[in-house]
Amino acid sequence: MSVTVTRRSNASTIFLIVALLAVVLFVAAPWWAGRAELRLFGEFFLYLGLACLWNLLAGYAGLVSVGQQAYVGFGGYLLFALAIHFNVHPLLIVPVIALLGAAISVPVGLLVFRLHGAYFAIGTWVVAEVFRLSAAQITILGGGSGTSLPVSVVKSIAQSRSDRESYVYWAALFLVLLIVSISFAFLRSRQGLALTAIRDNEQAAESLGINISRTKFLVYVLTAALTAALGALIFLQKLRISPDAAFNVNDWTAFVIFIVVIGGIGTLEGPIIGTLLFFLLRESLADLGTFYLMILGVVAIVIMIRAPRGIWGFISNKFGIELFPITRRVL
Amino acid sequence: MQQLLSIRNLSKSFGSVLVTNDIDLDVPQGQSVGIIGPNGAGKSTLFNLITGVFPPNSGSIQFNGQAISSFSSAKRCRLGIARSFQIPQPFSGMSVFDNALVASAHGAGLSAKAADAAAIDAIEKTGLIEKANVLAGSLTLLERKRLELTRALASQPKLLLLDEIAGGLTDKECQSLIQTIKDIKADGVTIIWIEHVVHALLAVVDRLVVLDFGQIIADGDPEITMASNEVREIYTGIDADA
Amino acid sequence: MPMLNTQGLTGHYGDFQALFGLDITVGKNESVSLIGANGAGKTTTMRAIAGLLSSPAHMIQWKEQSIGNLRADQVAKLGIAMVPEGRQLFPSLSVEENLKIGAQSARSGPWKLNSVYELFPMLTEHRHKPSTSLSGGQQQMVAIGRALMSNPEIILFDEISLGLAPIVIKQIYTALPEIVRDGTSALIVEQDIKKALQYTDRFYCLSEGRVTLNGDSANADQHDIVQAYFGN
Amino acid sequence: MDWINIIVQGILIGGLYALFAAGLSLIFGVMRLVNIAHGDLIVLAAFLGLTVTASIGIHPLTALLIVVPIMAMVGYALQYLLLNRTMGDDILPPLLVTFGLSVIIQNALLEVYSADPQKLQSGPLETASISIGSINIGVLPLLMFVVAIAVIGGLQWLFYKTAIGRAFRATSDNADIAQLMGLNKAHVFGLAMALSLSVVAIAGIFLGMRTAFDPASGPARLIFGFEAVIIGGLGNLWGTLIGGVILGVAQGIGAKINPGWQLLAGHCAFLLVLAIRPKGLFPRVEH
Repeated sequence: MSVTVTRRSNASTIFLIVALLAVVLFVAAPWWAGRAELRLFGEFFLYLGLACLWNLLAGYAGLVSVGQQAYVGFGGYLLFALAIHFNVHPLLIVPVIALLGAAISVPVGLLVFRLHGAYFAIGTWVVAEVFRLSAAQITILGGGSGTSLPVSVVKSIAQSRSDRESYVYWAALFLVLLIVSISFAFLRSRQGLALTAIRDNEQAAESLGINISRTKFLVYVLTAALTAALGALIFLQKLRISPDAAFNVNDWTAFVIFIVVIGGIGTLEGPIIGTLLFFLLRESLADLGTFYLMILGVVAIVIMIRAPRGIWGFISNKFGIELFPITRRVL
Repeated sequence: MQQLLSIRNLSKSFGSVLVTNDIDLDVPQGQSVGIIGPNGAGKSTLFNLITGVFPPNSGSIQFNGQAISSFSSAKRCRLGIARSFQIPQPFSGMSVFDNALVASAHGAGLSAKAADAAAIDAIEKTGLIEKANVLAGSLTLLERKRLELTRALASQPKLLLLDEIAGGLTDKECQSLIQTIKDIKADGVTIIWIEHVVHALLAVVDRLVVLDFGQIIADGDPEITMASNEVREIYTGIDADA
Repeated sequence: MPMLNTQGLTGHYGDFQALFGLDITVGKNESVSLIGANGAGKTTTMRAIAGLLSSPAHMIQWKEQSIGNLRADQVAKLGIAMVPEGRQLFPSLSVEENLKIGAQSARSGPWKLNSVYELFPMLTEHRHKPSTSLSGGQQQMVAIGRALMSNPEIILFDEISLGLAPIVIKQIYTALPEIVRDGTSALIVEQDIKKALQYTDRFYCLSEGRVTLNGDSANADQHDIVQAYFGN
Repeated sequence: MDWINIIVQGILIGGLYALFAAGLSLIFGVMRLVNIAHGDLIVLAAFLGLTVTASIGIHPLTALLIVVPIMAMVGYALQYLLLNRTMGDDILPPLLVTFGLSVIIQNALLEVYSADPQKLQSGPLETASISIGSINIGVLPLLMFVVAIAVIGGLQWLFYKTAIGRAFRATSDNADIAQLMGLNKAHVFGLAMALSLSVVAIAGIFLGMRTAFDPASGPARLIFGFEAVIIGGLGNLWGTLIGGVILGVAQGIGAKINPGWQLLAGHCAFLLVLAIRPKGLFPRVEH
């Protein structure tokens, strides 16, 4: 009996076509969208990136971090420091920032991996606080009140404002496509197979030859690197940075967690759906101010209790579809 | 004779209760050993010690001439020790094929194509091929038990530890399982099999070990051991070939 | 009149069905044993009766009251106590505290700390030690004492002699008549068929979640039981 | 002399941190729950104190008589109605639900009380001090420290000498078996959370008397409490007090060197302990 192994399905092929069309549409956005829309799209991509990474970390590796703002802020501050003091093109140093993010995450990871479960969560938060307080001590970057990107640096990206905004937008789009592709490729790889096994049953995974702590550490470092890159772009879009904004637990972790939980944790599709819904809610309820945040909290709690696998979990359970073809099918 | 597994003075206690009491056990390459004993005799604990789920209080374990007591479960699996769990532990959110692939890719360390082939081979051997694309979480208990065997096989073990894999099967299912295990044995895999369904065990094993209170109280030819007084005392009223 | 009976009791763990319509009866003053191979459903039956596994209300009747849907703590207060498999003492509690917590349901009756110590005198000297420092046999005595402290009308013994030394098993069975007296009934899971038949009035043999044989222990036929045991 | 003074003040503030930590440690001990909203509940208690003192004009310490029972009831209801649904082997649901609660409480406080910093006025107590040699010891910090010792001693007594403490420990060991003994798990957990929030109420009132607070003050309090727990050793209440003291002293020393280093020094002390003794300085001895 001869068998072949494939991962394609009709749903995934249709999704691939739709996704490619969407990418083309978004690449062309600077020509058809207004300034405000472009900004919104850019922000959407950056949140989508953060959500994908947090999902990889918590949903697959079981590392529930509430301190990822450490890497967002680290990336942002590094961008400002390198661009201001070394006079390099801000977009070109983003890959360097990712590498440095990976480098700093190794000692941090060695420390926080000594804590488990919920204690790991708060431990990562403490680290983010240490980063924030340390950033406030850096007087050349404005100390506690922060600093703006000098005009000369801003102009070095592009002379006209619209060009500049387009470049930063494309960079965000490129980075999020990269993150989604990396997550996808990672989950399809051997390491991804191991990670998915760990998600489902650690004891069995260990007994089948998977080195659990090494796999988790690898994911921690990978997500730290890419989160730092996202942080760099977030503050390149904002053009201003301060410790409180850069290391903000609500903006860079709480919202991201809500996105992933609402969308569906432990799936690649969940963060996309969650980010869409988050922006829909935000755009329609933003006038409500604090009430909007309370509603978001309530929705997340209700979903966690009523449908812990989120919206995508519900859909995939009901229709058995997979947009990102990860599961191998034997034919 | 080359001993594949060699256990010396192995002891393990939980609190003040001694669960494994100074066990010595040698298993030569290619042998099939059955282990019986009442509930709580320490059978599963012995497996957990061999696979490194927890460390022993004292004693040593050698596998293929190598001391493995300090190795993690994962490393022991990569060396060639595979097990099935008494209570199945499937990766519920992954397909049956992916479950097996975890074992062939990581446990056996095979590369892409070879891992696919080994996973499919294991699934075919255990008769789960029809369910290859089904999520493991939706399998019935019997299929989950087969999946345990599938994964263990896919990791290309030298030593296969089976923990009550035949419990709860119907007669027909049990016969086909026995045949599967005989085939595995014929491939040269060394097997240690804990089982309450004694007739299934006796159909396969070359040697029978009886555990009680964490100690080996009988060890030898299956038929002779089953007929011994020690075993009769433990299994009063239950006829071995019933 | 039956004190406790199950009516078509079913039991599930997730999507796996462990019990298929069990009818079991225990009368006042009666001791009844449940025997059967591993996975036959003995422990599931015990857990369902004790309320650790929720069932439709009518499937378990206690003195003509439907209790299948009650929580374990509510069942305990009705006078149904359980000695769980593997003792399951509370490791952070001393021996005496383990016994005291058994009296949590505050039922009155003959069993108090003193009477438990009289039943198992060797526990007295260990009363303030952590329960984990005891031998398996002593732990089983604490587990039994803990169940008695609630002054139950029926005690469920899950794997009463599991992993215990023969001499301890003997001590425990010697104490059984003392325990099962004055209107207290017992339902006992025992893997040793001979002991089960010797010490109980009636037996049920389970196989794959069904009763395959039952009757008076005194008249039980060894061969029939072996047949029923494996469900062939 | 300066240094001795700093250490003494650090020790005293450590009492407040131990109060933050005690409630956290307690619910972790009983039900393995880490409450991310713990700090926000402390701030909620402080605001409740503010409302009570302002509306009926009583001293904050007297307000404890009202705030403690209210917080206890909030705790019981919170656990019984919401958190019990999240308890299980998976750590994610309780973590995320309490994280959601944290966001809800912060924003609700912001809506009701605005972002302005507040303080509980405790009159002459604020400035009263005792001089020992050249060291001035504030009566309020001293009172806080004494209360912290009393609260921890009280919890210790409750856990090891009373029937409810026995029920807490039994449920913590094995909730199913405890249920067989007639203990309703949901109720026991509710009581544990009620007790935790009673301690939170005391911590909140003292926080309000000692420093200014606003709706966003919660997370930092959670982190201080958490650090005290880890430094002291999981499951050891007296260790928690020492953890709080170490944190307080480290912060004092940091602030003395450079005002910007106060919090940083505390976090570094925590990370140092984590690096050297991950189980804390005084881990509970397993039987």
